[in-house]
Amino acid sequence: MSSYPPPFDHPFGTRIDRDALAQRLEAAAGWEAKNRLLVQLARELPPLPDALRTDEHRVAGCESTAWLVIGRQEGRLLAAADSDSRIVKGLLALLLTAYHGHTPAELAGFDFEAWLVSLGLQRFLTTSRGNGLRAMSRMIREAIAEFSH
Amino acid sequence: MSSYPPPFDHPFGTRIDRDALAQRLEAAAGWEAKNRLLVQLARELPPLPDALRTDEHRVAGCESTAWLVIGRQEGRLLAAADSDSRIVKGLLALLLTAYHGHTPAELAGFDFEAWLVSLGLQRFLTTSRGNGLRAMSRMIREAIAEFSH
Amino acid sequence: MPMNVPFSAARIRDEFPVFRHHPDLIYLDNAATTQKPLAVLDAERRFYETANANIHRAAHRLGSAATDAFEGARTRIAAHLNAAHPDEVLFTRGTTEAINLAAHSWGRAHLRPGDVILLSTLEHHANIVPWQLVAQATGAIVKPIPLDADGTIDQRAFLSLLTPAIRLVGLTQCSNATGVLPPLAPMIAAAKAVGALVMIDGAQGIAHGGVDLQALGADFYAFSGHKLYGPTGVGVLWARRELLAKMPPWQAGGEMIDRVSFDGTTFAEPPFRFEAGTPPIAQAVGLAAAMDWLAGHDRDTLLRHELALRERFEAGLVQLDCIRVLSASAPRGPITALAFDGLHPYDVAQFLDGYGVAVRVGQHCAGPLHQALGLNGSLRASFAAYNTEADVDATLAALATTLEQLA
Amino acid sequence: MPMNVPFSAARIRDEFPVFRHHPDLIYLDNAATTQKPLAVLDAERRFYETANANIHRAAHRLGSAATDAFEGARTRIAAHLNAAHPDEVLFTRGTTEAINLAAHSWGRAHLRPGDVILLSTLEHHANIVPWQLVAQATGAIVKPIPLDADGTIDQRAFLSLLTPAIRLVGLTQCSNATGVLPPLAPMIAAAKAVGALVMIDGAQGIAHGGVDLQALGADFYAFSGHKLYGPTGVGVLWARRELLAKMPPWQAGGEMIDRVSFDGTTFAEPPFRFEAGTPPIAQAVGLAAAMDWLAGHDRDTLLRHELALRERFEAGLVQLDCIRVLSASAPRGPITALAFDGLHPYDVAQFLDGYGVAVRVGQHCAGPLHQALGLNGSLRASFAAYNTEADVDATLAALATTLEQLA
Ligand SMILES: Cc1ncc(COP(=O)(O)O)c(C=O)c1O
Ligand SMILES: Cc1ncc(COP(=O)(O)O)c(C=O)c1O
Repeated sequence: MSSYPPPFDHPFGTRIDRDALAQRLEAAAGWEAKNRLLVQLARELPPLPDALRTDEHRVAGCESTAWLVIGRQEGRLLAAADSDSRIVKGLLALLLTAYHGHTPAELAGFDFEAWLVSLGLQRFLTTSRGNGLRAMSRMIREAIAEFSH
Repeated sequence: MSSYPPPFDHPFGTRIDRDALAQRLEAAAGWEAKNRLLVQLARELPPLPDALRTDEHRVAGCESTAWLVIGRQEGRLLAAADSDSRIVKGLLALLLTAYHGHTPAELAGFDFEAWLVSLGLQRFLTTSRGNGLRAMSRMIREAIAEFSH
Repeated sequence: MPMNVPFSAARIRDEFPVFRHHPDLIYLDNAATTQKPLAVLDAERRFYETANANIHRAAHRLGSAATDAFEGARTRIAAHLNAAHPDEVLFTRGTTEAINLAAHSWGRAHLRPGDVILLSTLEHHANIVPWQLVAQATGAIVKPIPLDADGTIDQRAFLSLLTPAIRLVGLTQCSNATGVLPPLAPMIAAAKAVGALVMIDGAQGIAHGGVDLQALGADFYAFSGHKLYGPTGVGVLWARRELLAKMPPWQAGGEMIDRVSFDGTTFAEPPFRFEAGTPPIAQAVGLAAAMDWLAGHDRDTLLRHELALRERFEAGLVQLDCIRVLSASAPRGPITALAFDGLHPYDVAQFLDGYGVAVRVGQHCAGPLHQALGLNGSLRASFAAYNTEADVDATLAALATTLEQLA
Repeated sequence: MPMNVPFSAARIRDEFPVFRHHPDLIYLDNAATTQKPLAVLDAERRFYETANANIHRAAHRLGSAATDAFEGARTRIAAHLNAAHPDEVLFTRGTTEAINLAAHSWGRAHLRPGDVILLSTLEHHANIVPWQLVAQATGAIVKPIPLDADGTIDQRAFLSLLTPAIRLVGLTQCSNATGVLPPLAPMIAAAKAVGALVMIDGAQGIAHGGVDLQALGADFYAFSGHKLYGPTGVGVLWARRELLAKMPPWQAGGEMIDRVSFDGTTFAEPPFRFEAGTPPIAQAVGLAAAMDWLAGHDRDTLLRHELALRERFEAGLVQLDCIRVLSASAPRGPITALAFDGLHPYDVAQFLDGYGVAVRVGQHCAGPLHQALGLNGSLRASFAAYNTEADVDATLAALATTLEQLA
């Protein structure tokens, strides 16, 4: 696990929180607006340094390629991510918002998939082989479970 | 190929002809009557001698076991048959009626399967693996084709 | 969810459109295939009309709907089976392909010369021939477990055959030919005690009472949709996750692959590793609907009803001559197999068909069982939830007339 | 039977109930799976409601009706394919299982170490990985036929690879990823001249123009029902009778057997030898209905319509920036594959989906082709008979907006 800062320097989960994102998503009525917002979020997420775009951090099974880096500092989970798809990168911004910078206690009882559903984004959770988002949220939960011990 | 008489001594195709059988079948309205008539025909067909109930004459693929012996005398096809099922044996009596004792010339253009259909017995022709009746009528036609050369 | 309304076979029958087209049909060939309730036909049609797309990796909403329908079917089926995880449910064409998959994948990877596969003499050909072929390919040996005089599995012989060389024991949950129910619990325990895996052929058993896979303790379980009020073209192989993880792929193609190149190919995780190509999507949805439909009834009540029909039928047979019920006093599912003195079962079935009663005759793909019983074939009446007492009584009457006609 | 009424895609679209439920759907994912016309849905349903029984050896009229429906489907499908005999048509789950059947049965019986299997780089994984597995098992070698710069098969390389060591050549009738149509006639002739067998993957080709098997001259032909307006869960492997006669069984179980005992088992003749267990009965009936439905239209007219849609689409693309049509000038079926400069196809597809346009992105199970083209993936629009000019125009408009959004 890498340490903070870089690559964990991004606004999602710290300067931008779940409520803020939920508001923006709710304001985005319809698919076009939602897609546009995801692209916008992707712009706000800085690229992962090339040194971290390695097979080790690559998440298999995505329609696009995605990378996920997980770290820990002072009891908080740290996460950074990237994708070559902007929509996927926007979804990763949601994932980071949910988890990055949070303590296991803060995350107790939080269900990322349910949150996405409540935001009207269940479409991206479609049960599918190696579904990127599900797989990545599972990886984060496993990391949390690990350092809670 | 064996010679005549025995086992080719039976009434079907000689003393009982197609027209006679067609009349009896047409008189048999409904399935029960048809089944009964087939059982009656089976009674009229003498059993094949044990010496001929051999694997050589056995027709594979029937729901029941059937035997078919094919011979030839003075340009006429001879056939005898038996089955451990009475219904099948009754159907074999129809087969014998159609072919036994006839010359290739008499049989030119005759279609056994179409005849069965016209008698309302298509049910016994159901396309099925190793369908007994179809297979046996094919064997007879092949024998006829052979000795027409 | 058992319902509070009292059970009525007639009401169940009303849910099956085939009886609208054939109101007088007495269908007692349920072990061959069952009829389909409206709920199943509608579920499949609804899938085609509202959610039809190819599944997995679809970048459009119809594809998501199809994927959710298909994977949702897997999840619901796993729940109905009480499997530990949906990933343990592999979709196949039916029982036969399920057993072939286990034999080809597990068998070819794990069987060595001299290993023994023990199969009961009750088995359907589907649980015999795939093992014979894999034995030929690997040098393993197939041994039959003999039967007792009453056509049940000889338990002493079974125990004496159990050695550490046994790698797999194949058992039917319910004989499709005679209905005999082997004592699975002790047999599975004994097989596991010598380290063997156990394949249960659930093709018949699952339709009558169902199965609880976690309680059963077997390693493989196979069944067909079409014998369970579901569509043709779909079935399930269940196996424990740990076992599937060690099994190589069998069929190959799309969906089961991680990465393909001409230099080498890597394979996906189960269940996808075992589902090459486009699966029977609409049929999986139909099978889940069939199991949902069954779960909407009290399974115990259905089974009691089916067994009561069998009892009624066999009680009525006592009035008739020259008929013998096979394995009459053995524990059996709702299946009656008959042998006749001096009559060919085919002739009996033809007359019954004339009276509108559909039964099946022959060896029912259980050649070794019939050889053991010294029979060329038998006549089988098999009961389902939609059969009624009137069906039974009409069949008995038809049988009595038939015997007269054939006397 | 070509009809005398002029062709109307809108009228065809009306025959597809899915568009009643999704009136605004622009479905351009036809190469993944097609929608189903009412005629197909009704044929399957009618089978279940009026003739549902297990097939072969049934001693009752419903069983005869089911057998006639199933074998009648085989006969009609054989006629639509212009096969020499219905027995040459084997029912499988789909293209993938069909090719696996050929690879396992023919391949394992006939391939020797050093034998070569030649596969075009256009092939879908279904026509690659089964051969890789059988090569592993037999010591045979799989070699790719390389592509020209435009993504078509390099014919000079092909001819130079043809040696007497080649036992089988695998070719797609139409690339599912780019639509490229290989010149099958000369390639098949050249392959046969060195004594190789030829497997044609007809999964895409059959939906666009069909096939005349006796004219084609190949040895194996595979396709799926669900890509041909038919049900999921059914497909066909066709092979010449003489070839099938020399092939051992692959899957084993009921129906494919002559006689089973624990001392040895003998197998039935083709096609039954290759159809173990209960086949996809209702689905075979549905597939025959789909081919009957197609035959009710003039196939040439349908193909011309589909190609005209592709032309219209590609002509419209010229107005848009940073889009490249793959294999643009090669002979192609009604499939357009796109690559984008600086845009991820997935993002484009997501926006299109937002506008109601269903396309597919990824490698389309054609990994080696994408590797050869130097692409991670592409976006595919594939056209079917029910697509309209309005679909194309709306897609072009949606694409223009998408590019603005993603700029
Ligand atoms: C006990 C048993 N096993 C296996 C099978 C084979 O099932 P399917 O033909 O659906 O593959 C059957 C059905 O005939 C059966 O009754
Ligand atoms: C060219 C080609 N071959 C094979 C297949 C596999 O077909 P199925 O998934 O129906 O088995 C497909 C479909 O994806 C295809 O397009």
